[in-house]
Amino acid sequence: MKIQAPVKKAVQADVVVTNGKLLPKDFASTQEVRWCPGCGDYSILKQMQTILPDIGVDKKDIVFISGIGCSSRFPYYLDTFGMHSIHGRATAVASGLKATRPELSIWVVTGDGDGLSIGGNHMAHLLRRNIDVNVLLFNNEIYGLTKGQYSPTSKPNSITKSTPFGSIDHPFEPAAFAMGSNGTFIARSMDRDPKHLQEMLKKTHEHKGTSFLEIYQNCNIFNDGAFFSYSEKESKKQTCLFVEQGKPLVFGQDDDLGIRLDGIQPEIVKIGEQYSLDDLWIHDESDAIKANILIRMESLFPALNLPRPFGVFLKTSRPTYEVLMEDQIITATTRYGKGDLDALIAGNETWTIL
Amino acid sequence: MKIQAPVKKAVQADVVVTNGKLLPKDFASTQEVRWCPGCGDYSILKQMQTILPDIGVDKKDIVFISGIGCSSRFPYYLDTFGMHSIHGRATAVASGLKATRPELSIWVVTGDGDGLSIGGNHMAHLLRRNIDVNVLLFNNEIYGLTKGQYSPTSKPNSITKSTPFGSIDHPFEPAAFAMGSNGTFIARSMDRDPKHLQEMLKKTHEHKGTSFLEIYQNCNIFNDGAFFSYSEKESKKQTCLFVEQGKPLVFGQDDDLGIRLDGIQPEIVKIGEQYSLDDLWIHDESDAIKANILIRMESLFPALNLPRPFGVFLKTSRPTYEVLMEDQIITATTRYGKGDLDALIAGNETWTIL
Amino acid sequence: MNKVLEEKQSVVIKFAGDSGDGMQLVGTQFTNNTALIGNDLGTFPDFPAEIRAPQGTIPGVSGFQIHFGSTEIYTPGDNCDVLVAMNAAALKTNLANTKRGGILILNTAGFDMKNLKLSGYDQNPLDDPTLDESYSVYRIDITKLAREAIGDLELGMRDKDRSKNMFVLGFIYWLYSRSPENTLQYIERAFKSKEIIREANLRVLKAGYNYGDTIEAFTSRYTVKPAKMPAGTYRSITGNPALALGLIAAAQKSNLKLFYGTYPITPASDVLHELAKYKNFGVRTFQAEDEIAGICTAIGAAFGGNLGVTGTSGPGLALKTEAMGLAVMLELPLVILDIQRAGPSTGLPTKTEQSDLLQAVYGRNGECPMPVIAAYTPSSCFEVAYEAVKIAVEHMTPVLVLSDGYIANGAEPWRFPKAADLPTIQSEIVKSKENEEKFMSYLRDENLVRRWAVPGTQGLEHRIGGLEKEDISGNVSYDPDNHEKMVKIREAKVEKIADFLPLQAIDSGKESGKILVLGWGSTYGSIKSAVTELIEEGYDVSHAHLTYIKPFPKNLGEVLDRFEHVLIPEINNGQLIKLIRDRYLIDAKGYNKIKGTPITKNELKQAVLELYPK
Amino acid sequence: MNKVLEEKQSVVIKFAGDSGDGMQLVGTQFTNNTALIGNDLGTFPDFPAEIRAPQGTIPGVSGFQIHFGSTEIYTPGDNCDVLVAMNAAALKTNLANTKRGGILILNTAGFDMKNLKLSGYDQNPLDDPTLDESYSVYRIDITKLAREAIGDLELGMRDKDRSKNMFVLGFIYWLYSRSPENTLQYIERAFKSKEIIREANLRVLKAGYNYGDTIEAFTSRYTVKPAKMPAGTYRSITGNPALALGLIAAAQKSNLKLFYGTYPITPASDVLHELAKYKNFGVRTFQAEDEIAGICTAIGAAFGGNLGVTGTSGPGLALKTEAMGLAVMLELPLVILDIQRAGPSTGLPTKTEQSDLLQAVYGRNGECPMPVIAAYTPSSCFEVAYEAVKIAVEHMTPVLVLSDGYIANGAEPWRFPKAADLPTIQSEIVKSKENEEKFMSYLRDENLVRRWAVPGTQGLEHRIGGLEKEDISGNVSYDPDNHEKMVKIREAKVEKIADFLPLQAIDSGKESGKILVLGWGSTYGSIKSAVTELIEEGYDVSHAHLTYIKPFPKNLGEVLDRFEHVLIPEINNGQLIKLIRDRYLIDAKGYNKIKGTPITKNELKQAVLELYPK
Ligand SMILES: Cc1ncc(C[n+]2csc(CCOP(=O)(O)OP(=O)(O)O)c2C)c(N)n1
Ligand SMILES: Cc1ncc(C[n+]2csc(CCOP(=O)(O)OP(=O)(O)O)c2C)c(N)n1
Ligand code: SF4
Ligand code: SF4
Ligand SMILES: [Mg+2]
Ligand SMILES: [Mg+2]
Repeated sequence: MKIQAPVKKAVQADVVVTNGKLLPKDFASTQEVRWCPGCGDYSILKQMQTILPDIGVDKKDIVFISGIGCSSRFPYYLDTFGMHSIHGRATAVASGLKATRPELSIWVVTGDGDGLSIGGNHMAHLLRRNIDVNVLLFNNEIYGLTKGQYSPTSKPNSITKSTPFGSIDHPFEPAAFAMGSNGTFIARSMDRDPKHLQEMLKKTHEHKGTSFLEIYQNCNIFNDGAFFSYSEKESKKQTCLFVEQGKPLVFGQDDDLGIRLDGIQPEIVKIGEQYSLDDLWIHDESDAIKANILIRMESLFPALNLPRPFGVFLKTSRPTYEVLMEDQIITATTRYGKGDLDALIAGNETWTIL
Repeated sequence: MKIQAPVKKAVQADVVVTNGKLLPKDFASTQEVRWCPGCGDYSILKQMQTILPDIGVDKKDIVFISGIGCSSRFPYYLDTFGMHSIHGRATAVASGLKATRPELSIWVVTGDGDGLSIGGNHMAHLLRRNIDVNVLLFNNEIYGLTKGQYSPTSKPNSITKSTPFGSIDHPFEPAAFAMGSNGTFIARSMDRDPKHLQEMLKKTHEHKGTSFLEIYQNCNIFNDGAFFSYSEKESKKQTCLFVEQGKPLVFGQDDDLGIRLDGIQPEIVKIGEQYSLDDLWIHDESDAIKANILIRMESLFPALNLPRPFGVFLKTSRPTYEVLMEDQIITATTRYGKGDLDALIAGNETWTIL
Repeated sequence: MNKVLEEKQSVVIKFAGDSGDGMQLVGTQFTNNTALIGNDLGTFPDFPAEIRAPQGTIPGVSGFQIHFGSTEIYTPGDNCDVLVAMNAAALKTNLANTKRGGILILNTAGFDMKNLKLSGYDQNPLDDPTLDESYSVYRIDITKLAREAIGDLELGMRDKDRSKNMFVLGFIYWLYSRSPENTLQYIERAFKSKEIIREANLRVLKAGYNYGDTIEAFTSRYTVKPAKMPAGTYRSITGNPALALGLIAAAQKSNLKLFYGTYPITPASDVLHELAKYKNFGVRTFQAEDEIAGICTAIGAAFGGNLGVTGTSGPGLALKTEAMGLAVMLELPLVILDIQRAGPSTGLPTKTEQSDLLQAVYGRNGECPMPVIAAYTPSSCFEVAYEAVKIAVEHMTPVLVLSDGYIANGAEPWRFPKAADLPTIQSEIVKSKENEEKFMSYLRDENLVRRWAVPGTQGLEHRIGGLEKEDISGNVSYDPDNHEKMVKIREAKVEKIADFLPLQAIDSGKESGKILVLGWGSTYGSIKSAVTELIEEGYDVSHAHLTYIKPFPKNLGEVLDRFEHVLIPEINNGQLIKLIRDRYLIDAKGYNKIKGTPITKNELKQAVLELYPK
Repeated sequence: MNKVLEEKQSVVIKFAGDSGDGMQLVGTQFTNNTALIGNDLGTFPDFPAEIRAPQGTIPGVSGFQIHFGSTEIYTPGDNCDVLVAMNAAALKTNLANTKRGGILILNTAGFDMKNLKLSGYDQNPLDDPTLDESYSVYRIDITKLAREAIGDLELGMRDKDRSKNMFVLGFIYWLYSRSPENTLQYIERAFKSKEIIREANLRVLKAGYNYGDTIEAFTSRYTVKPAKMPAGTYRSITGNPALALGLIAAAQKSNLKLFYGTYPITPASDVLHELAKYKNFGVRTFQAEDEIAGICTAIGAAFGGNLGVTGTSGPGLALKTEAMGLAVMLELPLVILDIQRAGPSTGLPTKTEQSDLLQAVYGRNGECPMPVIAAYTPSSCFEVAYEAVKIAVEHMTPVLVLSDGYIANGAEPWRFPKAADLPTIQSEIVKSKENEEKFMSYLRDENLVRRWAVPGTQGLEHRIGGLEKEDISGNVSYDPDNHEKMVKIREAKVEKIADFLPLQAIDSGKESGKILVLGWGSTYGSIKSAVTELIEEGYDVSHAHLTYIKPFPKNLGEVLDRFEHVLIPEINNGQLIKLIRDRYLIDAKGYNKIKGTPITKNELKQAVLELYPK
């Protein structure tokens, strides 16, 4: 292949470095970032660039795949391999890539529309197949790129461009959806808590199998403040429940409140008098029944005014699709020997004409 | 419109009868039924024809909509209105019909491939919208019509036409999928238990909102016996748990076993000595947390050898989409008056040239 | 007011600035004002793909061009007489399209170092004296003047600066001797509950207006007399709302409930936004989970006896093709709107193109004929949507309507019809059987049209589906001869619609001659302008514009035969031309521009002249 | 053995029975046997849409036709010399296609009252003496004879009756003087672990064979000499496995991992079934959740440097169109198989048709060019799949391969190539940058081909996507001129492939003359047979067959020009003809049959003669 190379500048030798020596800025592409000023996507990008040097994967082995949406512009801004595919299909593209290139670290960036509306099915099937892909679902409860229609996560009665009289759809709860699809890793974080987000991104990376991380993201143009009660200092301690493996469920202005499980029924208790920390629900990522209660308790017990959980809700293990696929290839090759093309083409019954 | 009517036989006056006076055979169409002899679909058709006269809906107001698959031939065999649409989309077609014709009784017939593979997304969105449609998912854990590929519900390691070395996908649990999609009615029955199936079909009909009924169906050609341990006399009492509202969870050869909830942990207990019926888990359709445990307990606690539940797992109520839609129309019409077309076309600012 | 008042026949103004500068609002307000005083007009809004592309950059420039006059106007104009540039990037992007001798109004605050750098200017063009040689340049610190007008209001600086677009608008009103009344009213309405913002906008608008009077720089003001348009009542309209109105009107006239099942996509989403407002017209909008569900819900609604409509743009149409095939097989009425944008794939989502035509005509599996009709101006969207419903319902078929981003967003005056004057639509939902024992769902009338029987009708219970149907009975049939028969019937049925369509007319020029320019869709205005001018210049050129692409008008072959040459201009790489060459075996030539922008009048004139026999 | 041995040049046998009667197995076994003795052959299996359509009914009839001979065979034959009918419905369906004077072998057990009623016979045709006037009729109670042969085996009656197809096979082996050896071996293999069933099949096969010897009824036996086929080693092959083999071969020769992402659909599923067997060739099959995921996973695999392939039939192709557009924009290698079936919509899923051609060429949003090539015989599927990979990889483009249900399931002898003799495939995955600072992902070589850079390669990090790309850099670009340029480049790149393709040749007949029959796809055999015969009969007719449809071979225009008339036969309503008329402005005529079945030789001869200048 002859290439007419128009750029004749001196070639910079590719310096072989491990990411440990790289800096966040080494992961920034030359493309100008084009989100609205103030958009929550900026913070997510920043946290991503911050953790990437530390995840122990060579830059060349990292791939970001997205669909369409404001969120899906993400890959353009990272100097890794990337594909900005079509609406809703990033999960499918990533599945094919991972199935053939298991050694790559593959991230899917999607939105509440991209990943749960048009792309909901591929998402569900990715989760059940447990292909080792890290899914970041930027949930801003709105269609940003198309200028403000409600999405499958928009609150009931949302007034948006397409619902001037209020939306009538009952929203998905993304974590519950992932649960129902037999996901093995389900977590939540938010754009405005950089530390927590970084930690969640790392855990998302670490999990072997499909990791589903919902990230609350403020769209300051079309749905400003949708998550302010969780992200802003004044209310955050009251409204958020940050769960950690092996730790009791504690929240409240002075970490004075806890959640107890009475049978299958959660309840908020004051820590100190009647209940000590030991009486509280101790978070166990590996317990799917509890994870399900955690995920759904707010919507199922609206009267209790429960806080919204953040953190890793579920982390269980199941063989990944791509490993099983490789295993079958190896087993078959061991059993039948490496395929002989001539024998294959000839098949079982041949005859010769002289 | 002039019609060239080639059929000149005497016209039979349409006798106006309510279904109460109709018989199952009045619901049979003239089309010859074309499933393989022995297929479980026959029984489902029969139970459907049996209950239809009794559901209190005029035959003319009943519509069956299906996708593509053996199961999806169903509408052809019922003398109601029907549409055999395209693969995976019956739920979407039904949504549009119900949204505009809320008075109709609309049934969707789909398969494990049609409804959960290609059609999984529309299924999930139908469930969250809670459109009052009755979904019958014929689960035979195989693609019947295309002659035997594995489906998203096939057991791991299934040897099928497309997986000569065994399937490597982890299957969906249909009820869990419906749960994760915020379904309001989730139930399971099987082709080979006519009485139970009839009862479930009736309950499916009665529920206001999307009803999701999974029906185990034997494909005797490509997946024969997939559910025999649940359907056949010898094992049924041991392997099946028939749940009923307000009743304790009892099973076993002599109804001697029960299930207890220890916190969130199910366990099998022997009824009689240590535990009485009152100690057992009492089924409550309205409890989503319990329904979720019921649905997932077998797969989450494989060591316990739990029986498979049948019956109505969840039945909760939420406004249906089509009612909310009608409400908005009525409210808007009351507020702004019935639309005046001339005013609408003219808009707010006009000018006249003389 | 001691300025000279100069009369102009027609003027092109371009408002350009950052996407945050509010130029679209200025454009729309000026358009309404222009319409109200009775000018003919055409507009072209042009915005970046990003919601808020980076401030100050070239991709961030948002523009609105308006062409208005006392004569008939068919396009937004090739080049501008007046360019308002709110920053350096806006100047850079638009200067080339501004007429030599034209007016430049430059916001000096938008030419600071940062802006210059972002827009790639090495030197500040404000300081470039050669600019003044070619243009009348007005350097105004609009940002500062706007701020000053509202210095005392309790508003953050960002909110204050947001009002600067009103300064521009006020000033242009002054320049064109207009009363700003409609905009004042608009501000009152729009900010009813936001007193301070309302006050700010009102004041800045007035400040802009007064600025014209007080400064000495401008020596002339202009006036454009009302156009001599046909008598009647007019409004201003853009293409997408016109589609929505056409559908609502057709629903009412056909006594059907309108159901719109769709998924948002640029530039089609506005049809959804518009329809969603009219719940008191019984309109049901359904924002589906994807395009496939969009069309399938519409098919479900149609099966139920409603007017099922779905709408999308190219990538969404690609997703709908399988279901469009189902609709063809079901022979149910359905309308599919495709507001085309530049492809392939995601392409240039906010740019216009006519490149879905072949997909519309041929893009389905199997032999799958479907009428295709195309809107050609913003207001024609109303007629075409109406006509699509009429065809769909009267001929029991899905109908595909093509529009594009250019007419979807472009505005023009519209002498709108009275509801009573709209053509009748014969929609008959059958109530009972004819003399037939079982209901024969694929029995047809003399136009090959089957009956529409809907759930809820006693005795008409029947099943339809995507498998081949038996002629007459509608039962599933695997019979080979029946299949061939049905394929031919479906084709014949669509072709038969031509019996009910107007014959192809010549829009401008003689009925026969040297060159026929054959267009379709949004090139109408450009072709019309170009051909009109060429005729005035003495050339033997005519213009015909196709609304009906499948089926073609019955006389199209004869019309084409009457010309020595046929030129087919398209905003694509040549699509209609393929259909024409195949069908009529004439050596038609194409003129193709594929830049995401309309073809200009001058480009077209050039193209015609190149083909013109020497 | 005292029967007359009559030699035949070619014979057509049709095995027909209920879908449960095992006729497909009989056909396949007889085909293999025929191939092994060195006859040339062509087959046509024809089965109902239902898995087990109702027993005894017309729609339930399953048939297998084989045409074999000592001369070259191009089709499964128009009419049969021998019809085996296992029941009344099978006779009813096939009698019309049986030659007068032919042999009827009728299973009397399949003509009881129930069967007669279900197949709509008022009178038992077995009792109809006129039948014997036109045919040599053999009434045999096959069911009973088979049962008797295995009366002592411990098998249920249903299982016993299942073996009756072996009786037929044994008898036909006898009739055509064949050794049943290969089938005996097959039975040993297939029922290795099911002893009783194995025994039953073996016995019944032999019983059938011996029956011929013992009864008096048959006065002749037949023999068909081996065909004079080119020297070489042969095997029997059907189209779908040939596609699979072609892909695997191409993957090996190009050193790429084969990934097949697909969703089952008739008649394409067998490609998946076949590929899934070859894990030891490193083949990865992915049964996706739908067709969209099927192609998207293949795109993902291609991005990763693998040979990404997806396969489907018409309705599935409709669903893949959006993603095909993405692949065009990404300029990644990808192969898309479309095994066509009769449409529109679900249509007739088990019947053949060529009606996806226009969808393949035009069915995408925007200007979206993609090479389209078509297989024309079962064995050509191998070459065409191989060639598709070669084009895809060497030109960095998705390639669409058209096959159809007829060649997918039809068999023929195949002189298969040696792996070493297959053309080389230049697949280069770029390992490092050229002299460029940043990797320029849309830099092209002299054939307009960009480089394939895959994740895992240091220094080549880059992003691609569906938005318009900037020439050379591959960055997102909204520049109008760049868009036009890229649209033209994408088109030019695909057209340039023609430089690497063989020129269009004449398959039969002279290089110029009165009539050219221009075909594509599965009509090859019929056209070849018809034209060969016409030439022998003295007519001036030639045949050319198109494999490359986009781009057309460079000399196609010249070839067409050398003939007075061009006839284009298609199993559709006229699709290739549209492309030809548009491109070459010639008044080509179509011959179209849309019955879900192949065009026969005689129909074609008729069509040519009608056009033949008098
Ligand atoms: C097939 C297709 N349908 C529709 C669109 C239009 N579209 C682009 S992004 C989008 C939704 C964006 O919402 P979300 O995924 O939540 O992303 P956000 O912009 O909010 O980050 C839509 C509907 C498209 N590009 N392609
Ligand atoms: C778009 C499309 N893709 C694929 C097919 C082929 N197809 C028909 S039915 C089917 C799956 C059937 O499985 P299921 O839904 O479980 O139904 P069953 O036959 O088992 O009742 C498939 C893949 C099709 N008809 N259309
Ligand atoms: S529209 Fe919303 S989500 Fe999109 S870039 Fe702007 S702020 Fe962010
Ligand atoms: S293939 Fe299976 S599911 Fe289909 S009709 Fe036959 S037995 Fe029933
Ligand atoms: Mg969003
Ligand atoms: Mg199934």
